[in-house]
Amino acid sequence: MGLEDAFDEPAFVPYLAAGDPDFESSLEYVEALARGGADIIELGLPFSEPIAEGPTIQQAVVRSLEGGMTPERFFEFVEALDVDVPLVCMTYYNLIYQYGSEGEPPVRPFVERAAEVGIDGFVVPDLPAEEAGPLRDACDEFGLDLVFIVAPTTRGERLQRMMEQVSGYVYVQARLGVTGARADVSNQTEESLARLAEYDVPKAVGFGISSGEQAADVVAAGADGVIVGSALVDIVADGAENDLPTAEVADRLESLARELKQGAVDGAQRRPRPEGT
Amino acid sequence: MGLEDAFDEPAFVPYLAAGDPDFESSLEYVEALARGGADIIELGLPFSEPIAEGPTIQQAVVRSLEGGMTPERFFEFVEALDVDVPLVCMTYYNLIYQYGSEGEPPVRPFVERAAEVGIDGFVVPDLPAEEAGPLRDACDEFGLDLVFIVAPTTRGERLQRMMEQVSGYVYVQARLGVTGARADVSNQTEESLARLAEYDVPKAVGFGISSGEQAADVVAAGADGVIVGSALVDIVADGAENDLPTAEVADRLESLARELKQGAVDGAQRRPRPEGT
Amino acid sequence: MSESQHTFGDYGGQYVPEALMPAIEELTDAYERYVLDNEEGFMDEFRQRIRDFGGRPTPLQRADQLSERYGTEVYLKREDLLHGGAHKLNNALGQVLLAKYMGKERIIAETGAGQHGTATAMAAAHLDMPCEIYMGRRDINRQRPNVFRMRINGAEVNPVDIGRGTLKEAISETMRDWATTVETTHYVIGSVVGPAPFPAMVRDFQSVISKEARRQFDEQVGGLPGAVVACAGGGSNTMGTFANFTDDEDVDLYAVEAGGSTLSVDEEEGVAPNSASLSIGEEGVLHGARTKLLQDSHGQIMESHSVSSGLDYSGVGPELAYLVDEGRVTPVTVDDDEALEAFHRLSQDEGIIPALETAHAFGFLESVAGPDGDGSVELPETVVVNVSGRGDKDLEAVIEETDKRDLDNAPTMEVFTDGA
Amino acid sequence: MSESQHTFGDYGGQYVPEALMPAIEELTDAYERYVLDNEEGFMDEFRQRIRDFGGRPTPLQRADQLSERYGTEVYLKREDLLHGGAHKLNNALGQVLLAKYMGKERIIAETGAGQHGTATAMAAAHLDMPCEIYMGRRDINRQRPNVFRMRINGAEVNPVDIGRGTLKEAISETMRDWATTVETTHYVIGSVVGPAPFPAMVRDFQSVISKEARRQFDEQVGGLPGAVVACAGGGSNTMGTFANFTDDEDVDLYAVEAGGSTLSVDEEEGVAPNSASLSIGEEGVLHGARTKLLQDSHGQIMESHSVSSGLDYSGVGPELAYLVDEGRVTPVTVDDDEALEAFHRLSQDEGIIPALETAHAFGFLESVAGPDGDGSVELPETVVVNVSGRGDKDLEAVIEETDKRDLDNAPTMEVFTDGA
Ligand SMILES: Cc1ncc(COP(=O)(O)O)c(C=O)c1O
Ligand SMILES: Cc1ncc(COP(=O)(O)O)c(C=O)c1O
Repeated sequence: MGLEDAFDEPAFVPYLAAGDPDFESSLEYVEALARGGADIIELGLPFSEPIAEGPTIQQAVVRSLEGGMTPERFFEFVEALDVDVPLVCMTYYNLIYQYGSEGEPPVRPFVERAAEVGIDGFVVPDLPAEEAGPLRDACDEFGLDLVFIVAPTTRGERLQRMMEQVSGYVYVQARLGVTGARADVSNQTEESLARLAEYDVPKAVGFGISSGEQAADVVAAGADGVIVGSALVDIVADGAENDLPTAEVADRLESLARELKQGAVDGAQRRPRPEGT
Repeated sequence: MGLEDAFDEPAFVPYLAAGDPDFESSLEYVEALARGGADIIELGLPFSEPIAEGPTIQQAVVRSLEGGMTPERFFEFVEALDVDVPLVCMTYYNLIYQYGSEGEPPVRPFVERAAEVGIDGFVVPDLPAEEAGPLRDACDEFGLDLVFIVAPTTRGERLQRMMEQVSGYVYVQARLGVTGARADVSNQTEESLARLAEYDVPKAVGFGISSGEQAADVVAAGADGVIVGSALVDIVADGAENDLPTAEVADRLESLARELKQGAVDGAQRRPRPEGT
Repeated sequence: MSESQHTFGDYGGQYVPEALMPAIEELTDAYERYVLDNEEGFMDEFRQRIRDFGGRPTPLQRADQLSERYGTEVYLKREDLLHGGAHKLNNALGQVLLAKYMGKERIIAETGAGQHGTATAMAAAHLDMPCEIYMGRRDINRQRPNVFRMRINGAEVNPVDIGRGTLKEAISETMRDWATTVETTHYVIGSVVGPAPFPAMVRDFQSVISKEARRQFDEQVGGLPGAVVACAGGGSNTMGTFANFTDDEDVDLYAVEAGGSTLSVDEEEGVAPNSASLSIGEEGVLHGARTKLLQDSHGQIMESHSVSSGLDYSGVGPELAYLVDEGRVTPVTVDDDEALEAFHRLSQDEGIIPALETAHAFGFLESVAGPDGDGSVELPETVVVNVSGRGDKDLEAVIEETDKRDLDNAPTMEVFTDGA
Repeated sequence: MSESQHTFGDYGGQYVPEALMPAIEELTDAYERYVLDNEEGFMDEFRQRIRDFGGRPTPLQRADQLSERYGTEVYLKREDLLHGGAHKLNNALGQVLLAKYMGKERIIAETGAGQHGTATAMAAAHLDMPCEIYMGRRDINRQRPNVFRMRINGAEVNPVDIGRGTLKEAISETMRDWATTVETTHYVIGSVVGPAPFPAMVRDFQSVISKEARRQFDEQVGGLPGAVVACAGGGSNTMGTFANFTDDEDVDLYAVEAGGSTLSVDEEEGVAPNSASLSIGEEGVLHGARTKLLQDSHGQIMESHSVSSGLDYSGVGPELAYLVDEGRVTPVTVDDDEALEAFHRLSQDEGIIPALETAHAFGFLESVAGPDGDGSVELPETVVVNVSGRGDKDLEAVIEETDKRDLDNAPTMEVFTDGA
């Protein structure tokens, strides 16, 4: 319990959409990430309107939904996973809100069930701190973390409010926009990390990271971890499009994971030593 | 001189568009009408906007214009005609208005030239009595008649005004609408003739007459003559469309003319004898 | 009793088949009684309906970008906002209502761009009168959306196949219908053309444009504008926009005609590749009136041409011809290319998509008086331009015509042709 | 400082990606200062521009034939006469002007029927701002004239290929653009949906409809109408038409939703063959707000369907959801066939061709409250119906859809297919 612990050394936090492109393969892919060195895994529970995602993850969402993914299937997926890594559920608020039987107060049933299957925390891209009360309460009740995304535009009072509610880690959004792999790392990252320096919570940087080198740059800039989604989903997409054997796709995922984890570790070496040590 | 004289016995007044479908054939067609018994011939000088004509005569206008008809050609056509029948020029006012050289007052040059080539009068469908002053004056100067059309709707003051200006004959429009052959004779004819009874000018009925029988009916009803256009133009059109020999078309025109003239004569026999004779 | 205007100088009159004369006398009488003398409160009802159904008054709007571009205060009279999308309803509603007062049972009309037909169909539906519209085949193909609209409003649309199939032929054909049905039918003529009393009556219905514009200009700016500009086909929006300014000698009046592809004329073919009857036409008689016409040396009417169907007419209103001869109205021409450029300019700079007819009026600002002009016309400090209609009806035509040309300011059109 | 409305009962809120929150706070601040408090004379400028550029006030017109048909006084609020052809400009002009006051440099918007996109493109051209519009591929194909218009006004049109290619997808895609460009760009949302302050702000810009209608009704008829009717997609014309009547408990308010082909839902396919979120939707969170939604039992958003693109949306404004729960607004549905019939009825009987969206509001008179109704709703003595837009954009769609069906009052369509 407590996602913070995963950041003792520079953490590698991969994302995959659960059930992409199908239940069984997806299980193997997630396990491959664990083998590749993932410190935490973000598992996407697909929502039909993924407004924060770029084309890569939008397509993953479509594949997963077409494969029959539902919230209940998602929980079964988590139960079926054989990994020894903390798991974060990444989804949109409406799915959390709708879960449970008629008459039950919303939100709590979802969190309860998530806790039951072994989820350790949540990232909900369309839930800003202002609207997060009910989910924060339920997370507290069941001992789960609630991760918030800090955007390059998040400042002042808003940042403050978010930091009061966050637990586990903060997801530092490396640039404005939606998810998707990019060749460069934005200099907005350093500014964001600087703004967050005073807060004592692990900072994981995501949005656009696709290589070990980028991972190293980000960690060198002061991040406690890197979050990588689209670059990994690209491999799954390629497998789905070209009907590649599951094992081959899993191998490629594992090897990119390894590269990224290594990058993160290397990046830490390049950090300026704290003065006077 | 004086179209009135042509109405001593029931008159047959045919119409053809001059130059339809070409100059030479058209000469022969007009001459055939004369042979068939025409008492007066109305020669159409085609205008590009024949607003008073139905489809049959509209097409004749198109053929004649495409054959190169112009006002000057029209006068040459009249000069070239070998007939011994009074001729009426039927045209629209703009052609009369435009004729002549720059600087000359309008209307007069056209009438002068018409008189020169042997035209005896005019019918101008878009020139009501109210606008006819200049043309009436020129006709008086050169001794030509000016025929007006009396419509079924013409009554009272307007009829009066027209009757003051008309000479030669009045063209009694048998029905509302535009020119074109029809199977029946409208009962509007009798009403119109009754309205005109008090005026001492020949009454020629036109619009829709196509057979000897109709001609007889009209004359029996009190008309002094019948005007026939579309039924004759139909024969010209048929000849043009099917490339028939000119002589054959001329023969058909002559024989329909004969039938119509005979109808008019027969109709006079059926007139109720004036009481007391 | 008021006197209706029969002629304008030598222009005007009533050159129509005798069968129509009684109807025209009846109409003259009705015009004098109902329109000029407001008998039975006709004009009150008209004003109320043109307000509530038509959307009057239309705004007078300052055109911010054009004012800056030309260094003069440009004001737009927004007839494009009238119901149906053009000034045409002012007249159509007036005449259909008049027909109702006269006890007529059926409405016919001709149409070129389809705007007058649409306006008439709408007015007839509104006042519950059966309605038939004559339209040249070529115009039907150029202005399909308006054909759809007329049908949807319940009007019959009768294609006219004779001749080149444009407005001239449609008018002739409607006159033929009228000559047949005159006792029960009113012919709603669409511009300030035709026999008296039409030119004066249509002007009176349209003069609400300048009545409002004059008051609005005085309220918003003060005084009178330096110039007033309108496109001229038949001239109804033109006369409507000028009517209340003609007595103000300080206000310059510009009637912008369609220059088509060129002002020179092909006698041989009987075609004028323009519709500039005020600028290059000669006096003659057409469709019931003496006026300026595009005609050959024999007096045959020439086919006109313009990229805009609504200006594509060989004649023009007799009063306008008179005002040009008097020197009161200055006729100018704007050609097809210039009109299309003006269309795109107004759309992009002011957010108003004008009718192609209307675009000619704006072409004047650029191509005659403006940067592309020859200096013969200089714009005064304030100008009112009539936006006679909106361009929805012209979208397809504009795309096609723009595609053929190399215009500086045309938007790229791929999105129109992609993935349909 | 005034307080902007953040929630309506439990509905509303701000469920958006964090990256957008600062922009939304900035917007909230601007809304309060400029719109609510008229700082720097913002509202004065807005009112002047919506009058001169937009054509306000729009008339309130008695519908003579409908009044007779239903034995009740039917009045039409004529938003179809607003520049662009729908109520959409009230909001688009307001927001683009606000963006200008906020110092933004670029405008983006989503559009369904293309009316909001068109209005935004026009407003952006008028105020000289670059503009990009997102539109679903399916809607692009259904509403081509509006695509043309946006391009001609100088806007970029970005097709959205994801999903079924309608409004829902276009909104999602515009939010993605905004998340990327939020610092320089304002997202002009097209209805009373989205995160606070949009629902309250869009309502405020649209409330001019009921402000005028209330005054006009009192002037023309006296007192208050018995009922007010508007169609509801997102609900902006609806809220605009209701806003100044919600406190008058004696005025019945009817929100007419698209019944599509049927109200029953295909869970398996994730498709609701209607857009009746007020009538059959359930509470959830979409596009930034908590509201009533068409969703499956898992919370996935269902594809909606309606013959009219502008109503084809799975959500609805949160304030409207709230007013329905409170019993203040009665939601009713009109299906595709009924809407098409109403389209033809208004066109033929009143001479007004409505948008297909608008036709739903008139379907209510016939099919719910009128002769075809089940008696559950009885019309009071006076009814005001909002004519939210005109049907020019729908002509092709109507012809196609009419052709598929056996409607009593459809005009024959040969003239559309002949000799093209
Ligand atoms: C928008 C518009 N403007 C102008 C015209 C030209 O007609 P007029 O010169 O009679 O105003 C038309 C004719 O259809 C038109 O539709
Ligand atoms: C004419 C018209 N009416 C109504 C609507 C529905 O939107 P809303 O419910 O926001 O008024 C639209 C949307 O495009 C529209 O174009």
